[in-house]
Amino acid sequence: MLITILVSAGVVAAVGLILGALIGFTAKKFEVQTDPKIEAVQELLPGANCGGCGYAGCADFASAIVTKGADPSGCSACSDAMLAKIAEVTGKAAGKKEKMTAVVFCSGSFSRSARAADYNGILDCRSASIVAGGGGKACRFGCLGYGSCARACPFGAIEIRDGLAVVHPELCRACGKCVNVCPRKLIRLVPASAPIHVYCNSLEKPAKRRKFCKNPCLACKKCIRTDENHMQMQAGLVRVNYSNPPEASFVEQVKCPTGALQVEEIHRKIAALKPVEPAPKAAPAPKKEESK
Amino acid sequence: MSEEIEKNNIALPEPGSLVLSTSPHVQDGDSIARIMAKVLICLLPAVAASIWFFRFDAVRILVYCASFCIFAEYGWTLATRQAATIGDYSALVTGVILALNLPPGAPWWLCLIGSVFAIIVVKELFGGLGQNPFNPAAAARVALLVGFAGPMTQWAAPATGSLVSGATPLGAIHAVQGSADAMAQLGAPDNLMKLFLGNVGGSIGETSALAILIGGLGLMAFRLIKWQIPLAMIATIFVFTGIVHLAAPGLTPGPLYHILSGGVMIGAFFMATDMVTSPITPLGALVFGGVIGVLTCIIRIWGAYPEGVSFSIVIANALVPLIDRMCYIRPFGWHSHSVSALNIRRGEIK
Amino acid sequence: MDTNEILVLTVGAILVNNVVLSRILGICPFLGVSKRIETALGMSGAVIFVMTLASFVTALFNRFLVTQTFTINGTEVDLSFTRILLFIVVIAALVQIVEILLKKFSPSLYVSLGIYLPLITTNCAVLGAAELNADASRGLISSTVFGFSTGVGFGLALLLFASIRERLAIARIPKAMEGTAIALVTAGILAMAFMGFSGLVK
Amino acid sequence: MNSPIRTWRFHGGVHPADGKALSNSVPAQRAPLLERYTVAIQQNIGAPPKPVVQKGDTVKKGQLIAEPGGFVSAPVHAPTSGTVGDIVEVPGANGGAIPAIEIISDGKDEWGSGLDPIPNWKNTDREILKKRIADAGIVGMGGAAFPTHVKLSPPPEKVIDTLILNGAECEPYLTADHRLMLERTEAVLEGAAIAAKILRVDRVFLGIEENKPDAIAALNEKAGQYGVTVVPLHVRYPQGGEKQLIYALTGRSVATGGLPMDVGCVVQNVGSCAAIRDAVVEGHPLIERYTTVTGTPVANPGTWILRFGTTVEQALTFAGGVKARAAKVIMGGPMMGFAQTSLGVTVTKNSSGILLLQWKETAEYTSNPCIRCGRCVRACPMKLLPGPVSVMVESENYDEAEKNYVMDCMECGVCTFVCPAKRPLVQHFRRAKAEINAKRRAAKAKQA
Repeated sequence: MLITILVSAGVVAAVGLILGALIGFTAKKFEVQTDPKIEAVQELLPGANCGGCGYAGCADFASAIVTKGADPSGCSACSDAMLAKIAEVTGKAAGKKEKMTAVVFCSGSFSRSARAADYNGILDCRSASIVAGGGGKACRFGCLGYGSCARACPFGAIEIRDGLAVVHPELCRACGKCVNVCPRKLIRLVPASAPIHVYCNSLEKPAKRRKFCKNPCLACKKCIRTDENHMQMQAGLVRVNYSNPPEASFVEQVKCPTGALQVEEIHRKIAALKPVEPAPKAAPAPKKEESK
Repeated sequence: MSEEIEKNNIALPEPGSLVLSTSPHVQDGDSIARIMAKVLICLLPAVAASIWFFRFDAVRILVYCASFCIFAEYGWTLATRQAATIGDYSALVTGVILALNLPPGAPWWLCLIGSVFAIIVVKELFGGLGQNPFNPAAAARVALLVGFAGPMTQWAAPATGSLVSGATPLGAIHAVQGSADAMAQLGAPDNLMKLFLGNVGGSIGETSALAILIGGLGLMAFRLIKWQIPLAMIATIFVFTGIVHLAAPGLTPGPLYHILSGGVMIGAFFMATDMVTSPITPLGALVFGGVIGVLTCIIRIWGAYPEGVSFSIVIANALVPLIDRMCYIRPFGWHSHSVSALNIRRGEIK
Repeated sequence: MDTNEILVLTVGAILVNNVVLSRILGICPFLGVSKRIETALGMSGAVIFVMTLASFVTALFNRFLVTQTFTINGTEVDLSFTRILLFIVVIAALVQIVEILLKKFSPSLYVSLGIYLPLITTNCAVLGAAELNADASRGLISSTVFGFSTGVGFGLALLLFASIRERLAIARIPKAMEGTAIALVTAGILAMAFMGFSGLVK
Repeated sequence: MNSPIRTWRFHGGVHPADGKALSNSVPAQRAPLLERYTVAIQQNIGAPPKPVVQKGDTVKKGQLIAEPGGFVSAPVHAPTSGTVGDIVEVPGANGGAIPAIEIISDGKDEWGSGLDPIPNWKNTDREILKKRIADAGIVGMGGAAFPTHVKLSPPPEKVIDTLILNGAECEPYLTADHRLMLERTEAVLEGAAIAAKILRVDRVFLGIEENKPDAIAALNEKAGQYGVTVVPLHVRYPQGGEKQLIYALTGRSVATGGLPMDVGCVVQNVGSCAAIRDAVVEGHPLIERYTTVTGTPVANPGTWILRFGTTVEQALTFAGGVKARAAKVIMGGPMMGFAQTSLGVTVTKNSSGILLLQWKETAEYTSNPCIRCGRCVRACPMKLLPGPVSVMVESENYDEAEKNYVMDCMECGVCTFVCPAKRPLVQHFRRAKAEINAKRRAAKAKQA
């Protein structure tokens, strides 16, 4: 009995040893060099494959960081701690970056904007913008409200409230997907430290803006007159000067006649005045139907 | 201008109330519900035949399956908080086809399991109408055959006459396999006539080839099915069993016996042609029908199961995405023969 | 080893006792790499290759080591209970060596297969084929043919399944059923349909 | 109806209820002179024209007010005499706002185009005729608004042997071309003869659907003198699609991504032919067109001769307004026209019709899933796979859609017309084409 155990154990051990040696031999003999750093870096990256860095996913970006010397801070979803760790692996200095966030420059929810037509078609902004007129809202510059950006966001940071896209800055990692997907080019990445924004993107004649929306920026420049350092004109639109953003109390100071200049948190609440269905999940396609 | 309009009392459409959509702005008015209703109409001959041959048993099974299917779908939409979809009659169609595929002795719980499996597992779990890769009725029949072989073979003689021999025509094949004479006897003309009319044992709706053929022609007349599928399927079975019969007369009866017996007719016209689970191009439909035909013959002649139509349909359903990939159609103008035609014309001009 | 035996072996391994759909072996790669047809084909190729090779090598071990009885000091030693242990060791080592060689000599093939090769190390379908061969006491050639056919059966199931999953990927599957859940339901229905082939090989 | 030449049958197609009886027996009426016209500056495909008049200038009827902005561009002329007002924004038929020149009428309606009549065109140089057509601002009046002089200048390596006149008017409801061919038969044929001279072809076919027997009879009476063969075609939408018409008349199929000139054909709308004749023989630039104002809600449906710059609101007023509630106002026909949200849209060179539809007549789109019935595949005149492709687009798989030739889709709407699931297929394809074009542009920009 003992012999059986010993012999079988011996045989298995011998086979294992021989094969192990064989593997060792082939591994040594036919070795191919790869850089272990790439895998290390890839493990540190968030793995969301959002593409915000401009590479085809986290694995691609990791190899670019190691082999081509790409800047790890190109990943906007990475925390500073992670960046430091990546820098440790690659042996390069960690780049500093300012935390950015996406802002939808529109306050025209369904209940706060004029309707031009009953839109009957695919409930997706990019598809709707192809149809003459583009969606049901009268304003040609405002948020369409069909949630292309919300579906594009890999972090679920955008919510559609009453036909208006609202960004939750605490979830936003500034990957920029929504910026590219918005057919109206309403979304911009701005420093997250700015507490207030001008929620309007209209280049319509001011009289028409008032007709189409309850909170348009009429370009009266009251805010600019209040403090030129904080506010400025950009391509015909009044915008916060994001290199020197004002405090939240600036809104009180200005008393914007239409309320287009608003504190971010309050803007979100205004948009939530009439909450409708929860934001569409990141489904592959819009599925809700619109009846006449 | 607007003041003038008011003066002349000319009414104009109100902007703001207009509908905005892409072209086209008109439709031909057909809908999923109407398609399904037409399928139901085409099922009527087979339903009538089943009731004629199996009397109360057929009525019982039809009512059970139809209502269970409808309840299953309604319950699912209720549970998942979707808009009710029973209005498109697709659950009813599934229920009727499933019923026609059950033996006359099927107990109520068999109908219930089959219906729930067809509607919930095969259709709704995949996302409902249009998303299911497998035909619900065929998959349900397969599931019942595999899981409840006993109750699924509760054959009974039709109320109007006697059996060919054996419990079902296909069971008869297995019973006499090996004897060329017996096979020849099975393929005798009066026997084939019984099969054609449906005066034999079998599932309640599949016995009468005639009734199904009438309904199938109706489907073709309504242009609801691709005629390539039944054609290719029946032709393949005819050729395949024909060759095998000639090569080994003791193995299987002649091709006509195969086509008229079992689920070939109902499978070819009502189950294989399910538009959701069949290829979309005409060429693909031919290939699809051919695959079903070959698989059916293999299972019938050499397999342990006497009937292979449902199995074949489900396997061929699984092949549909591949068939769709292979059998694409070229767009208009893909062949540049027009350019060569012009070259000839150029010669004429000069 | 005549033609009839080969036919029975191949038809049996591909259709009747399909390794995935009937024996329910190798489910991990079956679910893992069936999202796209291209990767499914790559995986099928890798499995067919490894399974054929592994069947051959394990058959060798089986023939010359496991089924032999040695007499040491007058005691008969039967090694058959070490079979599964040995097979695991052998297959794992084999896959490792193949992987290293591939990486060296055919980097392009390594890139397309490489991800799947380590997966196959733990693929119970390969071990299953070897065990089935040993159970049936098949010879070297029959074992190799069986290994190859089992691999083809795996490839067939994987290809069918991948083509369906490509369609499912764009279907409106309920949220709760997305991914592996619906894949398992599909596999179940497919397996039931494959039961129709039972009895083809007696 | 017997056809003088062999005709071919294109794949698919549908027979929508044509609704032409509403307006096809009403003679075209000339619209009264308006006080104010807003003439869109860009009325052609290609480069936008540049305005050449200032606010306050006085202009004569037919005077140039915007010059072409390139070779593929067409000038715009004043619709009446008067003074130039502001450059204003008007809603465009395809959405958005487009700039337009305001012309305030002085009520005299005096001609002053500066173009001399060329009655003896038969002995005139081809280049002069071509230049006249360019100067008159003539574009394809069937819908695409492609400048006609560009079509008439094929590159020298292309051999053109056939001129095809498109009088099919396969769009339901529209009768503008029908009335034009009936009322201005000789103008159409003479214009065709001029175009044939420019192209140096002697094979001229006029394809016309069989549902216009009176126009066919009128054309046949005169066609011989102008060397035109009138070919009655089966009534089947989209018989008037360029590629379908070429195939029906010659059996040649234009390759995917190709142009008619690749198969030796040039296709002209009959309206453009009449405009060519007016420009050459009368010296009148293109300032007005036949436009059908129709639909069941319209009080007096009919065809009107409208000057460019007339708004939809004014055109509807001419037709007596509406007698029932209209759910849709469409520029063009029901199959390919554009739904409008504003009545301020102006009539342009390609406005073949203004169509109003009621609730019950309009298509209602849902987001139902594709049930793979294959009707769209049977109906598609381009032999595409609309249903499966739309599912690809729905899941934003544009590469796969491109492989399935979505770029060959001409948006005729046949698939959507027959879809029992009422899916907005055309919108899916427009989306896919827009995304793929954007991707191609990006790739090109990267290369450069």
